[in-house]
Amino acid sequence: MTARVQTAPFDLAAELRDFGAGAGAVVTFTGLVRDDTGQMAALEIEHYPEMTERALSDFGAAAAQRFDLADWRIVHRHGRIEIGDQIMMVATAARHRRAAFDAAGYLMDWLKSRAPFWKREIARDGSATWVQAKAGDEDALSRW
Amino acid sequence: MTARVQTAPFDLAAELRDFGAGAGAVVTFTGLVRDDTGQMAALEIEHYPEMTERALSDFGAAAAQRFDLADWRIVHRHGRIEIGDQIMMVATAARHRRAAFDAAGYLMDWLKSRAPFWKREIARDGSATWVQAKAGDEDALSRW
Amino acid sequence: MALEVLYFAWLRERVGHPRETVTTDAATVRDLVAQLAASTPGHAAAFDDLATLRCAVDQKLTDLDAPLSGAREVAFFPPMTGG
Amino acid sequence: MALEVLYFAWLRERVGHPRETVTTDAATVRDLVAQLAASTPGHAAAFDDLATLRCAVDQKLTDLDAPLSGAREVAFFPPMTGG
Repeated sequence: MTARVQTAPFDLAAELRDFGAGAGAVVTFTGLVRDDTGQMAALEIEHYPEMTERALSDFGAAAAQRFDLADWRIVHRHGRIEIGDQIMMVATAARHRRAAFDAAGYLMDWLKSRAPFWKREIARDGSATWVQAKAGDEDALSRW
Repeated sequence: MTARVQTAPFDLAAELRDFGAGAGAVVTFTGLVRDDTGQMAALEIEHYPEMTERALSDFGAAAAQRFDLADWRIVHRHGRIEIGDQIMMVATAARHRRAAFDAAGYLMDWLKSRAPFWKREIARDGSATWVQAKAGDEDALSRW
Repeated sequence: MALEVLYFAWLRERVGHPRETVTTDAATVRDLVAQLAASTPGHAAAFDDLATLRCAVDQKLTDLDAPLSGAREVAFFPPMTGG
Repeated sequence: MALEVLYFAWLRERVGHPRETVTTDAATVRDLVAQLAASTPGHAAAFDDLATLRCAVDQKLTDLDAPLSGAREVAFFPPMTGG
Protein backbone atom coordinates (compact mmCIF):
# COMPACT_ATOMS: atom_id res chain seq x y z
CA MET A 1 0.00 0.00 0.00
CA THR A 2 2.64 2.49 -1.08
CA ALA A 3 3.19 5.20 -3.67
CA ARG A 4 6.65 6.47 -4.52
CA VAL A 5 8.03 9.11 -6.86
CA GLN A 6 11.70 8.86 -7.72
CA THR A 7 14.31 9.55 -10.38
CA ALA A 8 16.03 6.17 -9.95
CA PRO A 9 15.04 3.11 -11.96
CA PHE A 10 12.97 0.50 -10.15
CA ASP A 11 13.13 -3.27 -10.17
CA LEU A 12 9.73 -4.87 -10.71
CA ALA A 13 10.86 -8.12 -9.08
CA ALA A 14 12.02 -6.31 -5.96
CA GLU A 15 8.76 -4.35 -5.84
CA LEU A 16 6.77 -7.59 -5.98
CA ARG A 17 8.72 -9.38 -3.26
CA ASP A 18 6.23 -10.05 -0.45
CA PHE A 19 3.62 -8.15 -2.43
CA GLY A 20 0.01 -9.20 -1.95
CA ALA A 21 0.48 -12.03 0.53
CA GLY A 22 -2.74 -14.01 0.80
CA ALA A 23 -4.16 -12.67 -2.46
CA GLY A 24 -5.06 -14.93 -5.37
CA ALA A 25 -4.41 -12.48 -8.19
CA VAL A 26 -1.67 -9.96 -8.86
CA VAL A 27 -1.74 -7.63 -11.86
CA THR A 28 1.10 -5.34 -12.84
CA PHE A 29 1.34 -2.61 -15.43
CA THR A 30 4.68 -1.25 -16.52
CA GLY A 31 5.05 1.74 -18.82
CA LEU A 32 8.17 1.95 -21.00
CA VAL A 33 9.65 4.79 -23.06
CA ARG A 34 8.74 4.10 -26.68
CA ASP A 35 10.39 5.82 -29.62
CA ASP A 36 7.74 5.99 -32.33
CA THR A 37 9.62 8.36 -34.61
CA GLY A 38 13.11 6.92 -34.47
CA GLN A 39 14.27 10.46 -33.58
CA MET A 40 13.90 10.36 -29.81
CA ALA A 41 16.83 10.44 -27.42
CA ALA A 42 14.92 10.26 -24.14
CA LEU A 43 11.82 11.25 -22.22
CA GLU A 44 11.91 13.93 -19.54
CA ILE A 45 9.23 14.05 -16.86
CA GLU A 46 8.42 17.06 -14.72
CA HIS A 47 6.16 16.78 -11.69
CA TYR A 48 4.73 18.79 -8.80
CA PRO A 49 6.80 17.57 -5.86
CA GLU A 50 4.64 19.04 -3.09
CA MET A 51 1.57 17.32 -4.53
CA THR A 52 2.52 14.15 -6.37
CA GLU A 53 3.22 11.53 -3.76
CA ARG A 54 0.24 12.46 -1.62
CA ALA A 55 -2.08 12.52 -4.65
CA LEU A 56 -0.84 9.06 -5.63
CA SER A 57 -1.27 7.74 -2.09
CA ASP A 58 -4.77 9.14 -1.80
CA PHE A 59 -5.80 7.65 -5.10
CA GLY A 60 -4.24 4.27 -4.35
CA ALA A 61 -6.18 4.18 -1.09
CA ALA A 62 -9.40 5.05 -2.92
CA ALA A 63 -8.80 2.24 -5.42
CA ALA A 64 -8.03 -0.18 -2.59
CA GLN A 65 -11.38 0.54 -1.02
CA ARG A 66 -13.34 0.48 -4.26
CA PHE A 67 -11.87 -2.83 -5.46
CA ASP A 68 -11.22 -4.42 -2.05
CA LEU A 69 -7.51 -4.77 -2.75
CA ALA A 70 -5.22 -6.83 -0.56
CA ASP A 71 -2.30 -4.64 -1.66
CA TRP A 72 -1.33 -1.99 -4.19
CA ARG A 73 1.80 -0.15 -5.23
CA ILE A 74 2.54 2.79 -7.50
CA VAL A 75 6.08 3.77 -8.49
CA HIS A 76 6.50 6.68 -10.91
CA ARG A 77 9.79 8.11 -12.08
CA HIS A 78 10.57 11.70 -13.02
CA GLY A 79 13.56 13.35 -14.65
CA ARG A 80 15.29 11.96 -17.73
CA ILE A 81 14.40 8.40 -18.81
CA GLU A 82 16.09 6.64 -21.72
CA ILE A 83 14.35 4.83 -24.60
CA GLY A 84 13.16 1.39 -23.56
CA ASP A 85 13.48 2.12 -19.85
CA GLN A 86 10.68 1.82 -17.36
CA ILE A 87 8.69 4.98 -16.60
CA MET A 88 6.31 3.73 -13.96
CA MET A 89 4.55 0.71 -12.56
CA VAL A 90 1.31 -0.13 -10.86
CA ALA A 91 0.69 -3.40 -9.04
CA THR A 92 -2.61 -4.56 -7.56
CA ALA A 93 -3.42 -7.66 -5.51
CA ALA A 94 -6.92 -8.98 -4.86
CA ARG A 95 -8.71 -12.23 -4.15
CA HIS A 96 -9.98 -12.54 -7.71
CA ARG A 97 -8.64 -11.57 -11.09
CA ARG A 98 -11.40 -9.18 -12.14
CA ALA A 99 -10.82 -6.85 -9.18
CA ALA A 100 -7.05 -6.90 -9.68
CA PHE A 101 -7.41 -6.13 -13.41
CA ASP A 102 -10.03 -3.44 -12.89
CA ALA A 103 -8.07 -1.73 -10.13
CA ALA A 104 -4.91 -1.63 -12.24
CA GLY A 105 -6.83 -0.25 -15.22
CA TYR A 106 -8.52 2.34 -13.01
CA LEU A 107 -5.22 3.49 -11.50
CA MET A 108 -3.65 3.74 -14.95
CA ASP A 109 -6.54 5.73 -16.40
CA TRP A 110 -6.31 8.07 -13.44
CA LEU A 111 -2.52 8.41 -13.60
CA LYS A 112 -2.66 9.28 -17.31
CA SER A 113 -4.73 12.40 -16.84
CA ARG A 114 -4.99 13.27 -13.15
CA ALA A 115 -1.54 12.72 -11.65
CA PRO A 116 0.65 15.85 -11.82
CA PHE A 117 3.27 14.67 -14.32
CA TRP A 118 4.18 16.27 -17.62
CA LYS A 119 6.19 14.44 -20.26
CA ARG A 120 8.55 16.00 -22.75
CA GLU A 121 10.17 14.13 -25.61
CA ILE A 122 13.81 15.00 -26.13
CA ALA A 123 14.93 14.48 -29.73
CA ARG A 124 18.43 13.49 -30.78
CA ASP A 125 19.03 17.01 -32.10
CA GLY A 126 18.32 18.35 -28.61
CA SER A 127 14.92 19.85 -29.36
CA ALA A 128 12.14 19.14 -26.88
CA THR A 129 8.39 18.71 -27.38
CA TRP A 130 5.78 18.54 -24.63
CA VAL A 131 3.61 15.45 -24.99
CA GLN A 132 -0.01 16.39 -25.68
CA ALA A 133 -2.73 14.88 -23.52
CA LYS A 134 -4.96 12.56 -25.55
CA ALA A 135 -8.70 13.09 -25.69
CA GLY A 136 -8.96 9.30 -25.34
CA ASP A 137 -7.38 9.49 -21.91
CA GLU A 138 -10.26 11.61 -20.63
CA ASP A 139 -12.71 9.19 -22.22
CA ALA A 140 -10.93 6.28 -20.53
CA LEU A 141 -11.41 7.92 -17.16
CA SER A 142 -15.12 8.35 -17.72
CA ARG A 143 -15.53 4.55 -17.84
CA TRP A 144 -15.21 4.37 -14.07
CA MET B 1 5.73 -15.31 -27.84
CA THR B 2 5.99 -18.49 -25.81
CA ALA B 3 3.80 -20.80 -23.78
CA ARG B 4 5.25 -23.25 -21.26
CA VAL B 5 3.81 -25.85 -18.93
CA GLN B 6 6.02 -26.99 -16.09
CA THR B 7 6.05 -28.31 -12.54
CA ALA B 8 8.89 -26.01 -11.44
CA PRO B 9 8.28 -22.57 -9.97
CA PHE B 10 8.91 -19.62 -12.27
CA ASP B 11 10.53 -16.28 -11.65
CA LEU B 12 8.45 -13.37 -12.94
CA ALA B 13 11.51 -11.13 -13.15
CA ALA B 14 13.39 -13.66 -15.26
CA GLU B 15 10.37 -14.13 -17.50
CA LEU B 16 10.19 -10.38 -18.09
CA ARG B 17 13.87 -9.93 -18.90
CA ASP B 18 13.99 -8.68 -22.51
CA PHE B 19 10.22 -9.06 -22.70
CA GLY B 20 8.37 -6.72 -25.03
CA ALA B 21 11.29 -4.69 -26.35
CA GLY B 22 9.97 -1.63 -28.15
CA ALA B 23 6.54 -1.82 -26.54
CA GLY B 24 5.14 0.99 -24.40
CA ALA B 25 2.97 -1.11 -22.10
CA VAL B 26 3.52 -4.41 -20.32
CA VAL B 27 0.78 -6.08 -18.26
CA THR B 28 1.31 -9.17 -16.15
CA PHE B 29 -1.12 -11.37 -14.30
CA THR B 30 0.07 -13.81 -11.67
CA GLY B 31 -2.21 -16.34 -10.02
CA LEU B 32 -1.34 -17.51 -6.50
CA VAL B 33 -2.62 -20.37 -4.37
CA ARG B 34 -5.07 -18.88 -1.90
CA ASP B 35 -6.29 -20.66 1.21
CA ASP B 36 -9.80 -19.38 1.83
CA THR B 37 -10.74 -21.97 4.43
CA GLY B 38 -7.59 -22.09 6.53
CA GLN B 39 -7.69 -25.88 6.02
CA MET B 40 -5.75 -26.17 2.78
CA ALA B 41 -2.33 -27.78 2.52
CA ALA B 42 -1.73 -27.29 -1.20
CA LEU B 43 -3.22 -27.19 -4.67
CA GLU B 44 -2.69 -30.01 -7.13
CA ILE B 45 -3.10 -29.40 -10.84
CA GLU B 46 -3.68 -32.08 -13.45
CA HIS B 47 -3.42 -31.33 -17.14
CA TYR B 48 -3.61 -32.96 -20.58
CA PRO B 49 0.04 -33.12 -21.59
CA GLU B 50 -0.48 -33.95 -25.27
CA MET B 51 -2.79 -30.95 -25.65
CA THR B 52 -1.88 -28.23 -23.18
CA GLU B 53 1.18 -26.51 -24.55
CA ARG B 54 -0.09 -26.44 -28.11
CA ALA B 55 -3.49 -25.12 -27.01
CA LEU B 56 -1.77 -22.37 -25.04
CA SER B 57 0.49 -21.50 -27.97
CA ASP B 58 -2.40 -21.38 -30.41
CA PHE B 59 -4.41 -19.16 -28.13
CA GLY B 60 -1.52 -16.85 -27.37
CA ALA B 61 -0.97 -16.43 -31.12
CA ALA B 62 -4.66 -15.65 -31.62
CA ALA B 63 -4.53 -13.01 -28.86
CA ALA B 64 -1.36 -11.53 -30.38
CA GLN B 65 -3.14 -11.04 -33.66
CA ARG B 66 -6.36 -9.74 -32.17
CA PHE B 67 -4.66 -7.19 -29.91
CA ASP B 68 -1.59 -6.47 -32.06
CA LEU B 69 0.78 -7.57 -29.32
CA ALA B 70 4.51 -6.94 -29.48
CA ASP B 71 5.05 -9.95 -27.21
CA TRP B 72 3.21 -12.40 -24.97
CA ARG B 73 4.09 -15.19 -22.58
CA ILE B 74 2.10 -17.83 -20.73
CA VAL B 75 3.65 -20.01 -18.03
CA HIS B 76 1.38 -22.49 -16.24
CA ARG B 77 2.45 -24.94 -13.58
CA HIS B 78 1.00 -28.37 -12.86
CA GLY B 79 1.51 -30.85 -10.04
CA ARG B 80 1.54 -29.85 -6.38
CA ILE B 81 1.73 -26.14 -5.54
CA GLU B 82 1.97 -24.82 -1.99
CA ILE B 83 -0.18 -22.09 -0.42
CA GLY B 84 0.97 -18.63 -1.48
CA ASP B 85 3.04 -19.96 -4.38
CA GLN B 86 2.61 -18.89 -7.97
CA ILE B 87 0.34 -21.05 -10.15
CA MET B 88 0.68 -19.32 -13.48
CA MET B 89 1.46 -16.07 -15.22
CA VAL B 90 0.48 -14.23 -18.34
CA ALA B 91 2.41 -11.28 -19.71
CA THR B 92 1.41 -9.09 -22.65
CA ALA B 93 3.26 -6.24 -24.34
CA ALA B 94 1.69 -3.71 -26.69
CA ARG B 95 2.15 -0.15 -27.86
CA HIS B 96 -0.66 1.15 -25.68
CA ARG B 97 -2.06 0.19 -22.32
CA ARG B 98 -5.58 -0.70 -23.41
CA ALA B 99 -4.42 -3.46 -25.77
CA ALA B 100 -2.02 -4.88 -23.18
CA PHE B 101 -4.73 -4.91 -20.48
CA ASP B 102 -7.38 -6.36 -22.78
CA ALA B 103 -5.11 -9.07 -24.11
CA ALA B 104 -4.10 -10.16 -20.60
CA GLY B 105 -7.75 -10.20 -19.48
CA TYR B 106 -8.74 -12.17 -22.59
CA LEU B 107 -5.99 -14.75 -22.08
CA MET B 108 -6.97 -15.15 -18.42
CA ASP B 109 -10.66 -15.57 -19.18
CA TRP B 110 -9.74 -18.17 -21.75
CA LEU B 111 -7.28 -20.01 -19.49
CA LYS B 112 -9.87 -20.22 -16.70
CA SER B 113 -12.35 -22.26 -18.69
CA ARG B 114 -10.74 -23.44 -21.93
CA ALA B 115 -7.21 -24.55 -21.08
CA PRO B 116 -7.03 -28.24 -20.10
CA PHE B 117 -6.13 -27.88 -16.42
CA TRP B 118 -8.04 -29.24 -13.45
CA LYS B 119 -7.37 -28.04 -9.93
CA ARG B 120 -7.77 -30.06 -6.76
CA GLU B 121 -7.51 -28.64 -3.27
CA ILE B 122 -5.58 -30.84 -0.87
CA ALA B 123 -6.66 -30.31 2.75
CA ARG B 124 -4.38 -30.71 5.74
CA ASP B 125 -6.14 -33.95 6.66
CA GLY B 126 -5.17 -35.35 3.26
CA SER B 127 -8.63 -35.20 1.70
CA ALA B 128 -8.89 -33.79 -1.80
CA THR B 129 -11.66 -31.80 -3.49
CA TRP B 130 -11.86 -30.95 -7.18
CA VAL B 131 -12.34 -27.24 -7.73
CA GLN B 132 -15.70 -26.53 -9.37
CA ALA B 133 -15.78 -24.35 -12.47
CA LYS B 134 -17.57 -21.08 -11.80
CA ALA B 135 -20.52 -20.02 -13.93
CA GLY B 136 -18.97 -16.54 -13.86
CA ASP B 137 -15.96 -17.84 -15.75
CA GLU B 138 -18.14 -18.77 -18.72
CA ASP B 139 -19.79 -15.35 -18.52
CA ALA B 140 -16.37 -13.69 -18.45
CA LEU B 141 -15.43 -15.46 -21.67
CA SER B 142 -18.57 -14.25 -23.42
CA ARG B 143 -17.39 -10.64 -23.04
CA TRP B 144 -14.89 -11.12 -25.85
CA MET C 1 -12.01 -48.52 -35.42
CA ALA C 2 -9.66 -48.33 -32.44
CA LEU C 3 -9.63 -45.10 -30.44
CA GLU C 4 -7.43 -43.98 -27.58
CA VAL C 5 -9.80 -42.66 -24.91
CA LEU C 6 -8.43 -40.43 -22.14
CA TYR C 7 -10.02 -39.34 -18.87
CA PHE C 8 -9.07 -36.44 -16.62
CA ALA C 9 -9.86 -35.21 -13.11
CA TRP C 10 -12.87 -36.86 -11.50
CA LEU C 11 -13.86 -38.63 -14.71
CA ARG C 12 -10.53 -40.41 -14.50
CA GLU C 13 -11.18 -41.29 -10.86
CA ARG C 14 -14.64 -42.68 -11.59
CA VAL C 15 -13.52 -44.70 -14.60
CA GLY C 16 -10.58 -45.99 -12.59
CA HIS C 17 -7.83 -45.48 -15.16
CA PRO C 18 -6.46 -42.57 -17.18
CA ARG C 19 -6.72 -44.08 -20.65
CA GLU C 20 -7.85 -47.10 -22.58
CA THR C 21 -8.04 -48.32 -26.16
CA VAL C 22 -11.63 -48.73 -27.31
CA THR C 23 -12.93 -50.53 -30.39
CA THR C 24 -16.02 -48.74 -31.63
CA ASP C 25 -18.26 -47.98 -34.57
CA ALA C 26 -19.53 -44.79 -32.95
CA ALA C 27 -20.20 -42.05 -35.49
CA THR C 28 -20.08 -39.17 -32.99
CA VAL C 29 -18.69 -38.42 -29.56
CA ARG C 30 -22.21 -38.82 -28.19
CA ASP C 31 -22.46 -42.35 -29.58
CA LEU C 32 -19.09 -43.18 -28.04
CA VAL C 33 -20.25 -41.84 -24.65
CA ALA C 34 -23.32 -44.11 -24.82
CA GLN C 35 -21.14 -47.13 -25.55
CA LEU C 36 -18.66 -46.30 -22.78
CA ALA C 37 -21.36 -45.48 -20.19
CA ALA C 38 -22.84 -48.94 -20.73
CA SER C 39 -19.51 -50.71 -20.25
CA THR C 40 -18.94 -50.53 -16.46
CA PRO C 41 -20.56 -48.88 -13.41
CA GLY C 42 -17.49 -46.63 -13.15
CA HIS C 43 -17.97 -45.42 -16.70
CA ALA C 44 -21.68 -44.93 -16.04
CA ALA C 45 -20.83 -42.75 -13.04
CA ALA C 46 -18.26 -40.79 -15.02
CA PHE C 47 -20.80 -39.99 -17.73
CA ASP C 48 -23.83 -39.42 -15.51
CA ASP C 49 -24.10 -35.70 -16.29
CA LEU C 50 -23.68 -34.80 -19.95
CA ALA C 51 -24.29 -31.11 -19.18
CA THR C 52 -20.95 -30.83 -17.39
CA LEU C 53 -19.08 -33.21 -19.70
CA ARG C 54 -16.35 -31.65 -21.82
CA CYS C 55 -14.43 -33.39 -24.59
CA ALA C 56 -11.60 -33.04 -27.06
CA VAL C 57 -11.09 -34.96 -30.29
CA ASP C 58 -7.48 -35.26 -31.35
CA GLN C 59 -6.60 -32.61 -28.75
CA LYS C 60 -9.04 -29.99 -29.95
CA LEU C 61 -11.97 -28.95 -27.76
CA THR C 62 -15.25 -29.90 -29.35
CA ASP C 63 -18.78 -30.98 -28.41
CA LEU C 64 -20.76 -34.20 -28.19
CA ASP C 65 -21.98 -33.93 -31.77
CA ALA C 66 -18.49 -33.96 -33.23
CA PRO C 67 -17.96 -36.76 -35.76
CA LEU C 68 -15.36 -39.41 -35.02
CA SER C 69 -14.39 -40.46 -38.54
CA GLY C 70 -10.63 -40.35 -38.82
CA ALA C 71 -10.19 -39.55 -35.10
CA ARG C 72 -7.44 -41.25 -33.14
CA GLU C 73 -7.77 -39.80 -29.62
CA VAL C 74 -10.81 -38.70 -27.63
CA ALA C 75 -10.52 -37.14 -24.18
CA PHE C 76 -13.28 -36.64 -21.59
CA PHE C 77 -13.12 -34.31 -18.61
CA PRO C 78 -15.12 -31.96 -16.40
CA PRO C 79 -15.18 -28.19 -17.01
CA MET C 80 -11.65 -26.87 -16.96
CA THR C 81 -10.31 -24.85 -14.05
CA GLY C 82 -7.06 -23.34 -15.27
CA GLY C 83 -5.55 -19.98 -14.56
CA MET D 1 -3.43 38.31 0.45
CA ALA D 2 -0.11 36.78 -0.62
CA LEU D 3 -0.25 33.57 -2.67
CA GLU D 4 2.48 31.27 -3.84
CA VAL D 5 1.80 30.70 -7.54
CA LEU D 6 3.48 27.75 -9.27
CA TYR D 7 3.78 26.96 -12.98
CA PHE D 8 4.57 23.65 -14.65
CA ALA D 9 5.52 22.37 -18.10
CA TRP D 10 4.98 24.87 -20.94
CA LEU D 11 3.16 27.31 -18.66
CA ARG D 12 6.36 27.54 -16.66
CA GLU D 13 8.35 28.08 -19.86
CA ARG D 14 6.05 30.86 -21.07
CA VAL D 15 5.94 32.64 -17.72
CA GLY D 16 9.71 32.33 -17.46
CA HIS D 17 9.98 31.10 -13.88
CA PRO D 18 8.58 28.18 -11.86
CA ARG D 19 7.03 30.14 -8.99
CA GLU D 20 6.33 33.60 -7.69
CA THR D 21 4.64 35.26 -4.73
CA VAL D 22 1.60 37.24 -5.82
CA THR D 23 -0.36 39.82 -3.85
CA THR D 24 -3.98 39.63 -4.87
CA ASP D 25 -7.59 40.27 -3.91
CA ALA D 26 -8.84 37.66 -6.38
CA ALA D 27 -11.89 35.80 -5.09
CA THR D 28 -11.55 32.82 -7.43
CA VAL D 29 -8.87 31.12 -9.50
CA ARG D 30 -10.43 32.71 -12.57
CA ASP D 31 -9.96 36.21 -11.10
CA LEU D 32 -6.35 35.37 -10.30
CA VAL D 33 -5.78 34.18 -13.87
CA ALA D 34 -7.12 37.50 -15.19
CA GLN D 35 -4.76 39.43 -12.93
CA LEU D 36 -1.74 37.29 -13.85
CA ALA D 37 -2.50 37.30 -17.60
CA ALA D 38 -2.46 41.11 -17.52
CA SER D 39 0.89 41.29 -15.76
CA THR D 40 3.43 40.37 -18.51
CA PRO D 41 3.35 39.14 -22.15
CA GLY D 42 4.76 35.82 -20.89
CA HIS D 43 1.89 35.39 -18.47
CA ALA D 44 -0.57 36.39 -21.20
CA ALA D 45 0.87 33.66 -23.45
CA ALA D 46 0.75 31.10 -20.63
CA PHE D 47 -2.94 31.79 -20.03
CA ASP D 48 -4.05 32.22 -23.64
CA ASP D 49 -6.20 29.09 -23.69
CA LEU D 50 -8.37 28.58 -20.62
CA ALA D 51 -9.86 25.40 -22.09
CA THR D 52 -6.59 23.54 -21.65
CA LEU D 53 -5.62 25.24 -18.39
CA ARG D 54 -5.53 23.01 -15.32
CA CYS D 55 -5.07 24.16 -11.75
CA ALA D 56 -4.63 23.03 -8.18
CA VAL D 57 -5.33 25.00 -5.01
CA ASP D 58 -3.27 23.93 -2.03
CA GLN D 59 -2.23 20.84 -3.98
CA LYS D 60 -5.73 19.63 -4.80
CA LEU D 61 -6.95 19.58 -8.40
CA THR D 62 -9.81 21.98 -8.88
CA ASP D 63 -11.34 24.29 -11.50
CA LEU D 64 -11.29 27.98 -12.38
CA ASP D 65 -14.33 28.72 -10.25
CA ALA D 66 -12.68 27.51 -7.05
CA PRO D 67 -12.62 30.18 -4.30
CA LEU D 68 -9.26 31.41 -3.05
CA SER D 69 -10.18 32.45 0.48
CA GLY D 70 -7.71 30.85 2.86
CA ALA D 71 -5.61 29.45 0.01
CA ARG D 72 -1.81 29.57 0.24
CA GLU D 73 -0.63 27.93 -2.98
CA VAL D 74 -2.09 27.89 -6.49
CA ALA D 75 -0.53 25.90 -9.30
CA PHE D 76 -1.19 26.21 -13.05
CA PHE D 77 -0.31 23.65 -15.67
CA PRO D 78 -1.41 22.03 -18.95
CA PRO D 79 -3.34 18.73 -19.01
CA MET D 80 -1.35 16.09 -17.19
CA THR D 81 0.44 13.31 -19.06
CA GLY D 82 1.43 10.77 -16.43
CA GLY D 83 1.56 7.00 -16.62
